Amino acid sequence: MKISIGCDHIVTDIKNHIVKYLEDKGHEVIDNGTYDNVRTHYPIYGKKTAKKVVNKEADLGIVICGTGVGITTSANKIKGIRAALVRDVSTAKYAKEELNANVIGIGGRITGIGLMEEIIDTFISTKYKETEENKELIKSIDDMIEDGSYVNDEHLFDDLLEKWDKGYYHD
Amino acid sequence: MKISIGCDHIVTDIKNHIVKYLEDKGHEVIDNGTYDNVRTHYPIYGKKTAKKVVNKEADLGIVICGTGVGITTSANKIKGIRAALVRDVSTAKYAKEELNANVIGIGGRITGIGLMEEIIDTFISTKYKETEENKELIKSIDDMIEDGSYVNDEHLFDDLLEKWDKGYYHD
Amino acid sequence: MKVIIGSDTKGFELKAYLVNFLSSEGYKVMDMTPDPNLNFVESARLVSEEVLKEEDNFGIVIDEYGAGSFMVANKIKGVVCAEVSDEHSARMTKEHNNANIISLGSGIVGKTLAKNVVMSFLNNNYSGGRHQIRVDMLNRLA
Amino acid sequence: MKVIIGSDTKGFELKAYLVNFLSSEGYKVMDMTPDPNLNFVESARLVSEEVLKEEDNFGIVIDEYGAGSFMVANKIKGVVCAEVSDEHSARMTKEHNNANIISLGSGIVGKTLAKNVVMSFLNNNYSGGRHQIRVDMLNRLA
Repeated sequence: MKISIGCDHIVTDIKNHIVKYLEDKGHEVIDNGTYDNVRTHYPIYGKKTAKKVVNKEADLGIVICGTGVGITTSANKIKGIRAALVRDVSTAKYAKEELNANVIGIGGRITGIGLMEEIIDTFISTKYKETEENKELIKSIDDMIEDGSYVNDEHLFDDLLEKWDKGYYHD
Repeated sequence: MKISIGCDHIVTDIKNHIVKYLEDKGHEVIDNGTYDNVRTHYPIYGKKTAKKVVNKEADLGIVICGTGVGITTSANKIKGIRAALVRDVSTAKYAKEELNANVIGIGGRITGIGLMEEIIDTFISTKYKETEENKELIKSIDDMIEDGSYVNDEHLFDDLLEKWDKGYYHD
Repeated sequence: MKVIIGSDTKGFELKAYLVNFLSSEGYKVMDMTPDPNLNFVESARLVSEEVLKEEDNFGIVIDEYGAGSFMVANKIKGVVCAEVSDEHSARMTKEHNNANIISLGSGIVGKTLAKNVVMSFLNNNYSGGRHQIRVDMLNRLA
Repeated sequence: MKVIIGSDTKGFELKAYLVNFLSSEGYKVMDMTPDPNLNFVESARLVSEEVLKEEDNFGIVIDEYGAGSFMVANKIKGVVCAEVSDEHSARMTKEHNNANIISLGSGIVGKTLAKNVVMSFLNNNYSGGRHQIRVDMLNRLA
């Protein structure tokens, strides 16, 4: 399968481990970064990873940050993405089987590597079981965002990053 | 506080991280090993870590293996040890507050580093709140092992290790 | 600050438990789903829209797994919904993501843990600072 | 193979749910605590002693957190009790530790997760081999 993956700078090592884990299993992985531990911003990588999925360049997406919340939220805010943020295998299975989830999010500082691997394996291998009821729920979710064209805007965050560079955001 | 810590060869890196984390917070840590990734056996380190606690050389123990099950079970089988194996902060707090738990076990391949740190912080900072009821429960638990002298037997596993070396145990 | 809460059918019992617990702790709680027959699209929308009315509102959305409610709430601009089942995530997402809703799976978390996850969220504060650029980015989406 | 199950007062409801679920799946289930007024020392002992009677028995002990039952069961020679709240631990502890009892916290895990954790345990097998020396060591203790 073709998997799009992304992370923030807190969990790059864990992302790298998962990339290798998936490649060893024969999957093709698109690594959207980040690629090092230099401070950056999770919505950039959530959006990049999601874009490959909605544009059909990848079958599924995996996103990882510290808790998973920030990057999975950013991915889910892309039209066509149904992302599940999980800490257990059961929810991963349900999200794929019933909601045809196309992105799975995990907290790299919350969930250990062994559990993470089983969550991802289950997410990839579980098949969506279409019913009239869940088709309608999925349509309702997908219809919530009307104009999703911002997914293709490469400059969506430019002004914010400029403010960052100027020191506007400081602790 | 004085903390006795032990792990198996699967999670040595995680144990090392926690040792540093605790020392940075000003705790004194007794690291019972294992110290590298050479295949070894979790009961050796569960017993060593527990021994320091029952002999009052340490105030509390921390044990980590893949799931936490094996090493925490071995620690709990030492007379005087009440070990809790957790994946959440609530159980760590309860175990200390109500059962005066003196060892905490965590699965290094199950729980991420951030959650693990918060579990350990909570376990260390929570105080036992003695009641008549929980005192009696604790006594019942402690009385279950009658002769606990094997904790001081350094040769308890010698014959098993000899069988291991002779290739008796093989996959 | 108000706690806005809602659930679908399967989350109804956990919702009732949390409404009761939070009220007894002195929180002002608004139950958006007295009707036990809603699906999670309906319940999560009702909660999200109410949460957005005031800046310091906090929402809780519940269904069996928490996954459906998370998808729905996070499609709405201004919502940062955290699907959580541990106390550390609850604290960190309040501090770093300024999450305004949490999603719970009634089939996944027990009541004691659910209660403690909610309290871990309520007892912590957003850190702001460098984290604000990421929240500003999230608000560009959806 | 029999499933031997028991709980203290707080775990009683989850126990009833699992008895019902496992029976409907065709498992032979023995409820050791029809009395809802036991504490976890009593309930975990009853389950452990029954489990040890036959080699392929599997036990489930339940209290609010699972921690007390874990402490009690693991004081008994021959018991390897796993306190688990996730499916991966359930599988791995069956494969590697040959655990014969799992401990569940009714306040920590929801019913859906509890059910799946139990099934993950029941659907896997002990690997033996190199893992046996560790189990032999555990059996030297307590």
